[in-house]
Amino acid sequence: MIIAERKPIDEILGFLSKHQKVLVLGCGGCVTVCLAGGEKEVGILGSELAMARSKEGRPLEVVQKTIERQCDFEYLEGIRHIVKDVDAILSLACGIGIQTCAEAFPDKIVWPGVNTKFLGVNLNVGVWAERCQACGQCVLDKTGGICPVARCSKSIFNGPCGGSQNGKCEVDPDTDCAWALIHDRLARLGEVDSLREIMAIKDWSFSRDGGPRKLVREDLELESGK
Amino acid sequence: MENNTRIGVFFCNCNGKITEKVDFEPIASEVKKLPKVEYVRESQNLCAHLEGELICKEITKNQLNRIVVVGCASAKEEGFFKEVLNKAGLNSHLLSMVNLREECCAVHEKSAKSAAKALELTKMGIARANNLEEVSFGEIPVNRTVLVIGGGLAGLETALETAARGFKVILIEKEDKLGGRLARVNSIIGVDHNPADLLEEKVKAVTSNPTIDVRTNTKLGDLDGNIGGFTAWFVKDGVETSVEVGAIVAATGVQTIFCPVKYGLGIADNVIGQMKLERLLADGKDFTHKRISIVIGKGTEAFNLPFVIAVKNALLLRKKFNATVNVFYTNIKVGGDNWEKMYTDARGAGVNFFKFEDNIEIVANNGEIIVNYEDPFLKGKMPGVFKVIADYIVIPEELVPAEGTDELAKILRLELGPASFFSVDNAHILPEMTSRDGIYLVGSCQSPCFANEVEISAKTVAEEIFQKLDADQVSTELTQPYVDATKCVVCLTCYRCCPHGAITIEHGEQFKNLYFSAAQMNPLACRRCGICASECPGKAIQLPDYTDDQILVQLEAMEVLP
Amino acid sequence: MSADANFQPKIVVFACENSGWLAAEHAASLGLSYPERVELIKLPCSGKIDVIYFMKALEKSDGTMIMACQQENCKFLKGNVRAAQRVRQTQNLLKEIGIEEDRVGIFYLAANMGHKFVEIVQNFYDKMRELGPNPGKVIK
Amino acid sequence: MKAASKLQRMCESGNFVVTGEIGPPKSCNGEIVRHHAKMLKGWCESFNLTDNQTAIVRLSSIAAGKILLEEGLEPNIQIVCRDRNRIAAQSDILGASALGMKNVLCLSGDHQKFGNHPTAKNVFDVDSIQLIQILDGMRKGYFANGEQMKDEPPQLFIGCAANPFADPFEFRVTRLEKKADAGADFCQTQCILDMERFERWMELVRARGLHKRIKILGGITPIKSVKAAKYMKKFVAGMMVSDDLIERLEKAEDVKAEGLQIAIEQIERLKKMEGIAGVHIMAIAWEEKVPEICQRAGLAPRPEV
Repeated sequence: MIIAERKPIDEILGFLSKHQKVLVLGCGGCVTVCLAGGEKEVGILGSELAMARSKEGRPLEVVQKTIERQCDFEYLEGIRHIVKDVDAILSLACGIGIQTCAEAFPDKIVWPGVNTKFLGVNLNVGVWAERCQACGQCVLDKTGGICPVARCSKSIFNGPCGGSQNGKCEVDPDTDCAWALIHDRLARLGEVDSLREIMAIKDWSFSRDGGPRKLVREDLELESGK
Repeated sequence: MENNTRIGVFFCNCNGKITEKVDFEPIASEVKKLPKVEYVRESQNLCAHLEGELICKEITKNQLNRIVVVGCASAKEEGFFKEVLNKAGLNSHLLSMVNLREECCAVHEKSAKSAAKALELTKMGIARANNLEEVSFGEIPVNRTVLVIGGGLAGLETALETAARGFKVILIEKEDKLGGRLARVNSIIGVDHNPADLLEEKVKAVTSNPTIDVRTNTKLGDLDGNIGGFTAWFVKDGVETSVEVGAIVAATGVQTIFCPVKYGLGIADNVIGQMKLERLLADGKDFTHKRISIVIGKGTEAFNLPFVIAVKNALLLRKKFNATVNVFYTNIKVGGDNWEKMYTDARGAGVNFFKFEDNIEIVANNGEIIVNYEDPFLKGKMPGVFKVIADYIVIPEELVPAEGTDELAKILRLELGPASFFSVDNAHILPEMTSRDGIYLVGSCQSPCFANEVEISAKTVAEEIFQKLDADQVSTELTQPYVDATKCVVCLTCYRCCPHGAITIEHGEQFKNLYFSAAQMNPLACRRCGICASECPGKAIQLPDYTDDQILVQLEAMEVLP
Repeated sequence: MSADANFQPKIVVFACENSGWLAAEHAASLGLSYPERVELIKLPCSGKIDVIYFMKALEKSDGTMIMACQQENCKFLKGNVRAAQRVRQTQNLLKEIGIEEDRVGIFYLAANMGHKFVEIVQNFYDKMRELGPNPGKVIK
Repeated sequence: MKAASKLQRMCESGNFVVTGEIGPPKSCNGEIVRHHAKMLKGWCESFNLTDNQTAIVRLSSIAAGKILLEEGLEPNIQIVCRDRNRIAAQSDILGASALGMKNVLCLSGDHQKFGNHPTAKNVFDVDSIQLIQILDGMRKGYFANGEQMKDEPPQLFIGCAANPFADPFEFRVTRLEKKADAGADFCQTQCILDMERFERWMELVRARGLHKRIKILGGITPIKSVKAAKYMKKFVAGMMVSDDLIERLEKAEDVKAEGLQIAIEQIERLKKMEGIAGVHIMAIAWEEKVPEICQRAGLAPRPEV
């Protein structure tokens, strides 16, 4: 799941400084699940913005709405009538939703209300951790289900590096050393010898490094054979 | 219904107590201006029986469907007005009460300010009335089988008590036979029976009861569901089987750990733990004219049990064997249930009690036990170390929860309380109860307790289960939070936050969202705290009578002053 | 003290019906008194308090609080713990927009503490008087 | 096919090898490198030139290597994976080789978080083991993509680092083995401040016969103060400092002298240790003591090979 976190309020207030009426737009997808941009957060942020602007003596009218997903044009279509009457949209969706929103409403300013942080897991209420970097070519088969790309500070493939101590990463003592985890897990599974083999140089072209990625599955396309 | 909301506002001056401070007239005239307020009436004493009938009539006559009572709001009166609504054919949840008496009249003087507050409170109450919703009753099918975990005295008693109330019982015991620790004890305080006989009697009663299904060598491996509908997975010889049960009773008891090192002692025949002593006495060991030292209170102060047992056995050794018994104590905890008398009896019978603070030294030497201690009472007059020689020393064992308690707590989704026993330290929650309805505790797994308490505990739990699962269908008011599936993103936040384990994620076509799933609150397990509703990031959860709308409109009805 | 000596803050008290709410009734039965511009909203448990309730209350008032059962004595075990977290969350929100975080608080008491109820309310009221009007109130 | 660097010749000769280290300055002042070069000339076979060590921007290791060559010293170019992708790394190797540098030490590189540009983006296109593989391929005439070089391949003597003090302990030996498999010729270890652990590691190394496949140079760092020792023990990840060592320093009247003495004793011990090909002396900000250490440890004069 995509994990996001609300932007600092000063930044948001800065975006909205010239507006009198804004739509705070929540998303019912990942950002709701990670407690950053669902209906509840929309309500809280709406109230906070209204109070902050009242305090400045420049009232702000806040319209609130949360839709199923901001990363689908069809859902955005449904709020066109609301968007029409506001100066700008503050989107609490992830980077994908914000862009889709901007694309759907080319004449409206769309401000980002959250920082999209990573693809991760919800360890407990209020705790999230990164798990995937969407590198495009999964290596979890070789690493005992623990991703060195996302979870090693240096994304190395033949770790652990010399900074691994007591299972922790030198970059942050609160972070597990991914390679220590990989080693221990494979040892537990009796597969540790597989680590004696040098993992080959990665083909990063499947990753973002190959340029913006696009997936087209012709077998699924509505108008096939084009 | 929303479009034809018709609100009736009933003022009660509480025999003048309210109007003494607040004039109703200006409030009533303001209230009449409010939309949807169709009826306003002032009364001297609204909770009088005749008034109730009158309200009924007016409701029908004016087709009112929301009632606001402006007066008081105590639980008793609320019950009365709910009855009235019921009689008038209205759902009892369509009532909003404004507490002018306690929140305004009793605490403020008559003034413009208190008048303003009274008006505002009334407006808030009316605003809330506008958003009230009906709550229906539901018939919940429940399983009337009770699972008892643990075949010791507590488990046996519970099985018998619940079976006696018409429940089918499954009693599981991880060992190969029933009995638990009772088999190892010589005598029980407050019970005349010989423990072995008592045990035999109980085991017989249980095994001969056709409604009690005893399964030995069996452990609980996993658990799903909630009160009235648990699925329990048993593990026996590595094989898993599942059964449906309606309630679960943990009766897993306590274990003792003999730890002579704590007293500076090693293992020796004359260094005895209290449990060992019980065993020796039961086996008929002779202590005639022996010198016996008993130590109590060094780190065992969390519970009464070790103190009472020490006194019990001191008295027994003195009386039965005419032994010389010296009890060294830091503290004597014998509060409750006639134990104080036992202590007095022990003194009377010639048991010596010596207090020590920190300074005690116990040495085992050539079959003799030497206790060197400083007496804090005599310190002033006769300072120095006293030396007492004995043939035996009896020390208390550590009391810890039975092996596997941690694991069981995880399976039952319970948090452990003080000293890792099951009972939580909370004045609202009886020792038999847990954070989850349908899961109960009997005996020493709560925290170490006495045999006679076990029986009471078992009865309490059996009665509680009977109250909750009195028929195959349980009728209950569905005041548990409800979920708007279109907003639920099944994020598990509520599931993780619920202190009562009352939430499950359910799947089905009826949930109109992308996942065909939604969180659901079990009406029997939910305790209506509303924590889930406030945590929900999608605002999908609403607690009846306290919905967000009902609360936020009250705030909206407030006047803002710069 | 605020510049305006006549300033009378408005306070919204959310009260758990197992403690704060009953304590208010107890205070009434004891004949105690407290400032008029303090208004109660009943909740089934302090755990029902929502950050949005606090925020909406502060759009209208000068201060708001939740009255909860004594620590480790919530009837629902975790309600007052969650409530404390939500107070913290609200305080963070206020702080970041430059509004005094003391305008929201959590107070623990039992049902039979009428005096404590009045003491809490009065102290909070005095505190709000000191802080002066809430600059974030939203007047429509 | 392998390079004929002096370091390689020494390693192959069976003599006890000594390497040193020079940290390039945080400026373009090449005279600083030159000064160190003059001071250390002749005391070691080869000198490591660190590559933006601890992620702090410094004069390039290859440029510093060029200065060493001018002064008649043999450089050992360090190259980290943090700042270069496989394109830049290969290009730099070709460049260094063109300038006459033959020893290259491949490292992952300290994370930028510890340096003076913590907000930088790191590269880590390949890791240190993969970089060794690339270099091994280059000296055989192939680029990393498998393309054959049209011209003479660079002559390289490839080094790596090993840290016996990081975790998981046993796997540290496996990792050295992977480096040997990748093509590393020699290995310089993390500085040894816990000899007992180092010996246990060497036992495992010998058990796998690794010392016969890769030349192992023990890392030596003379400690200047008790504070420094304690700091390293506590705050530097992957570093172990034995309590004995700290105690010895604490008891010493002249801590610096004691630090030197310990370093010298360690060298003596390493000389006798089976499987140790030499020492790598890292006298951090204490380069002027290298001659003294070498002298007293009986490492001077260096034999000619």
